[in-house]
Amino acid sequence: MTAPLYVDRDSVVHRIPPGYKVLSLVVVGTVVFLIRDWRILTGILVVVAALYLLARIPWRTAVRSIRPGLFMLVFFFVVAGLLTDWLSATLVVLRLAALLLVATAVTLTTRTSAMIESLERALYPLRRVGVNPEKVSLAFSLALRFVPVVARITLEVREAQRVRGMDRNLIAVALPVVIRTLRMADDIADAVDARSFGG
Amino acid sequence: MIALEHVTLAYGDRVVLDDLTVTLAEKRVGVIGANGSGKSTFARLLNGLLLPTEGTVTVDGLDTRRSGREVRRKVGFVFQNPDNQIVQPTVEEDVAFGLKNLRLPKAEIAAKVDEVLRRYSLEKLRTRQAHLLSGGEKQLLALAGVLVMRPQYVVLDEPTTLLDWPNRRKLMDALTALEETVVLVTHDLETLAEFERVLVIHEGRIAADAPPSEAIDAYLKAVS
Amino acid sequence: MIALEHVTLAYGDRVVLDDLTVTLAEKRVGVIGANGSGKSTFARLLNGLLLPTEGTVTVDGLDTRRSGREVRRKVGFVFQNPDNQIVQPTVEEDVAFGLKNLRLPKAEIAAKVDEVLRRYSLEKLRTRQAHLLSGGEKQLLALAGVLVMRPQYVVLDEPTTLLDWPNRRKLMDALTALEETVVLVTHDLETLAEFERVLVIHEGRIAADAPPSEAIDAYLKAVS
Amino acid sequence: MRTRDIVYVALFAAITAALALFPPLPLSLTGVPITAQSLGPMLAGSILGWKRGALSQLLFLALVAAGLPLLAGGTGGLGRFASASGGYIIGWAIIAGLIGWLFERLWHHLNLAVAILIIAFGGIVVLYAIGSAWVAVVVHLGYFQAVATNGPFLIGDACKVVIAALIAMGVKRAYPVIEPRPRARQDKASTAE
Ligand SMILES: Nc1ncnc2c1ncn2[C@@H]1O[C@H](COP(=O)(O)OP(=O)(O)OP(=O)(O)O)[C@@H](O)[C@H]1O
Ligand SMILES: Nc1ncnc2c1ncn2[C@@H]1O[C@H](COP(=O)(O)OP(=O)(O)OP(=O)(O)O)[C@@H](O)[C@H]1O
Ligand SMILES: O=C(O)CCCC[C@@H]1SC[C@@H]2NC(=O)N[C@@H]21
Ligand SMILES: [Mg+2]
Ligand SMILES: [Mg+2]
Repeated sequence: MTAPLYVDRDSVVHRIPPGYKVLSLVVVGTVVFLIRDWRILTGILVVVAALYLLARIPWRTAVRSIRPGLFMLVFFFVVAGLLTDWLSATLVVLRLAALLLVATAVTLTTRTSAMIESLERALYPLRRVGVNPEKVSLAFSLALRFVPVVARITLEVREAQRVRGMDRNLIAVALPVVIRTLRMADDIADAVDARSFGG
Repeated sequence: MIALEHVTLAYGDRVVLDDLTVTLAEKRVGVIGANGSGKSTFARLLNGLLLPTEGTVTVDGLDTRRSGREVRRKVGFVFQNPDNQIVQPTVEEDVAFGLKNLRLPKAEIAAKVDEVLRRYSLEKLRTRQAHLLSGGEKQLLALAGVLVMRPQYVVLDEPTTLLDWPNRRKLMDALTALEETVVLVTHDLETLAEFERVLVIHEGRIAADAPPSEAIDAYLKAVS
Repeated sequence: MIALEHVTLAYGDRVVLDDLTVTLAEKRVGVIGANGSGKSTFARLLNGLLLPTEGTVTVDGLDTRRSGREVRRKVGFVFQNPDNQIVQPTVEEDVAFGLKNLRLPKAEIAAKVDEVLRRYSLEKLRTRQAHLLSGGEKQLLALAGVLVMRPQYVVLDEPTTLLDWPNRRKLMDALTALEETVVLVTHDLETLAEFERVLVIHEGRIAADAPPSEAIDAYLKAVS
Repeated sequence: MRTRDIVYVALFAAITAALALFPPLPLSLTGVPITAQSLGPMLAGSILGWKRGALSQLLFLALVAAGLPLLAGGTGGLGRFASASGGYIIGWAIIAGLIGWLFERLWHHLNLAVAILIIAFGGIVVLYAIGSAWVAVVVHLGYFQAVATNGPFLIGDACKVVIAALIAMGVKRAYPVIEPRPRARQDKASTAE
């Protein structure tokens, strides 16, 4: 389930450094909320849609990625339309659609690892105020490692309980899972230290 | 009697056990094999914790696929890693856990817990936090928690690895004294000396099925 | 040389080790004792993972209390449960972890990782998810992750428990081949045959400190 | 932060992620699903305290933003922040901190009832307030109209609050993290920066 949402293609959009992509997302996000002309907004939307072509994202993938947002757009269009007027409803939806499309485009064209790396690099200046980049990157890699482990431990605890005659009881599973994972975390912290973490 | 018929087990597309057919009816069956050969996988199939990808596993005629619950009540299971088996905060609560699930009366639970704690020298630890026990102490606890339920079959996945010598002896004596059928997965070849039958798992199949000394020879030959 | 002076260790108010004074200078030191006697606790003191409640532990003159970091660089540690030693998603990343912490150049890290993976037959597994390995595979990985850092002392807490015979042999051979000082906690008395010195921990103290056969006799007498 | 704290932070980020395995119910019309995942920040705060709790959820959000499908239903990526869910998921980091802070303050006066109150305050009152504010801003809805769209979440969230409180109290008894355990206190000396 942790297969990234990234779509591997060789395109101009893919090659833009992640930092710039996130920056442009912020810019687009701000700009669309300042514009009140539906024609300009539509123009932006078209440009953004063109990004998908440029990035050579298969359109089925694109649709699948934005589908959860589509229902939201329809709903808000109706609600805003009924509560105010259909022109402002259109504005609301165009803005949101542009924002959603840009954000999704960034995700589809940027490797997770590249994104994490540039995030770590962005945090680097914060070293002065006590943010240790090595610790940040350890936190990332441990979190990734733990996702399946938490799932596995849950399974194992459930197995152990089933073996002893308890079939389904949410709390009875969740509490030992949490304790067991905390215990594991303590041991892992020892193991990390034992391997000279932090120099 | 536990019977496997044409059992195949694959994780994703990696086949770990390939078309096994075997019947376990003896009182003491050992299972040995190299690391990663599929012993734990085999053991989990016996009580329906894992269901075969193909084929059927039956315990006294009950299909693990359809009668999981009854099968698990018949077949006790002691896991390789005792950590995963501790499900309650303190030692005595943990031992009582299975009995509570069987809805036994309180007095009976207390009596059984007392007895099993005594039998496995866990009395001194009874109010201790189970998660802070030493490795061997946890393993004894895991064992006590299962045996207290008096299952008809006991499957043990490397239960002696963390035990000291007296505890190991005690465990083996306890297994020998059991009325129940015991299936023991182990790397500790000595513990199998008095077993009736030993299976060697190798490359997805049962490479040998014989009395201990013969099976051990086959195993050492297969892995070297 | 690792030296303990008047070391007491208590968890809360339960004293586990009581006023130990001992110096470890031999190349091969074994540590044995009953379950819960305090072996793992003793081992953790040696590289500063635990600090003594009273007394001092020094490694080549460095106090674990003050120079924790340098001490941990000198003293590698292999834990009882390999699961909790895997800190990175894949096998090769996990082996590289310690080297990265030492800030070695990339090419050097890659070369060392290659070599150690080959030495412990982990090559085929290099891109596999570390947490999906079998018990024995994990234990070899844990060992590789520590030895790749070339510590001067290696403390191992029951590292052979989940291994099959060839792997156990491989591990013991690896230990024998090491230049480094080895402190091995184990219940597997046979593995100690060629050790120079064996400590027996019993009731918070060192009950015997002698060559293997003598120490093992003392241990078996103490626990029975 | 000690190594141990980093591991805890990573663990609770992973626990929130693992909660995505419960399938979401897309009942809500705004596109914000009913999900089990907000149990994650409730647990993080009440078990780890404010700082580690909040960081664990920030870490989780960073992983989602980086493009991992860690939200219920296998979704994720920056698009989710731009959707109507954006306020809620950012709120997770805030309420983990808030719940954690209250737990630390009231640590010695905690019982199940107090725990339920704290978690309900953070996980329902404050989380809805934040989530709805975002909804109101992006769709130009009146704030109270936006708050009204939270109706369908109430039953599920009440269950999560009780579950989180039971677990938090269980952990407090069996393996407390917020108040340093003896062993943790000892280790502080060795791994403190
Ligand atoms: N859940 C799983 N998903 C994928 N692969 C798995 C899973 N569990 C085990 N495996 C793989 O299946 C093979 C058999 O595993 P199993 O645990 O049954 O071996 P084993 O004989 O018990 O080994 P050991 O002696 O080391 O305990 C191994 O290669 C292991 O990596
Ligand atoms: N963190 C802890 N808090 C409280 N008690 C502990 C803790 N760790 C260990 N103990 C207790 O201290 C005693 C010694 O534990 P230790 O793990 O050192 O034993 P051991 O000799 O390694 O045993 P084993 O052979 O079973 O591994 C045990 O009784 C154990 O329950
Ligand atoms: O898009 C997502 O997956 C995140 C949804 C956020 C859901 C919020 S959290 C509080 C409230 N309770 C729910 O069950 N859902 C919403
Ligand atoms: Mg196994
Ligand atoms: Mg130990």
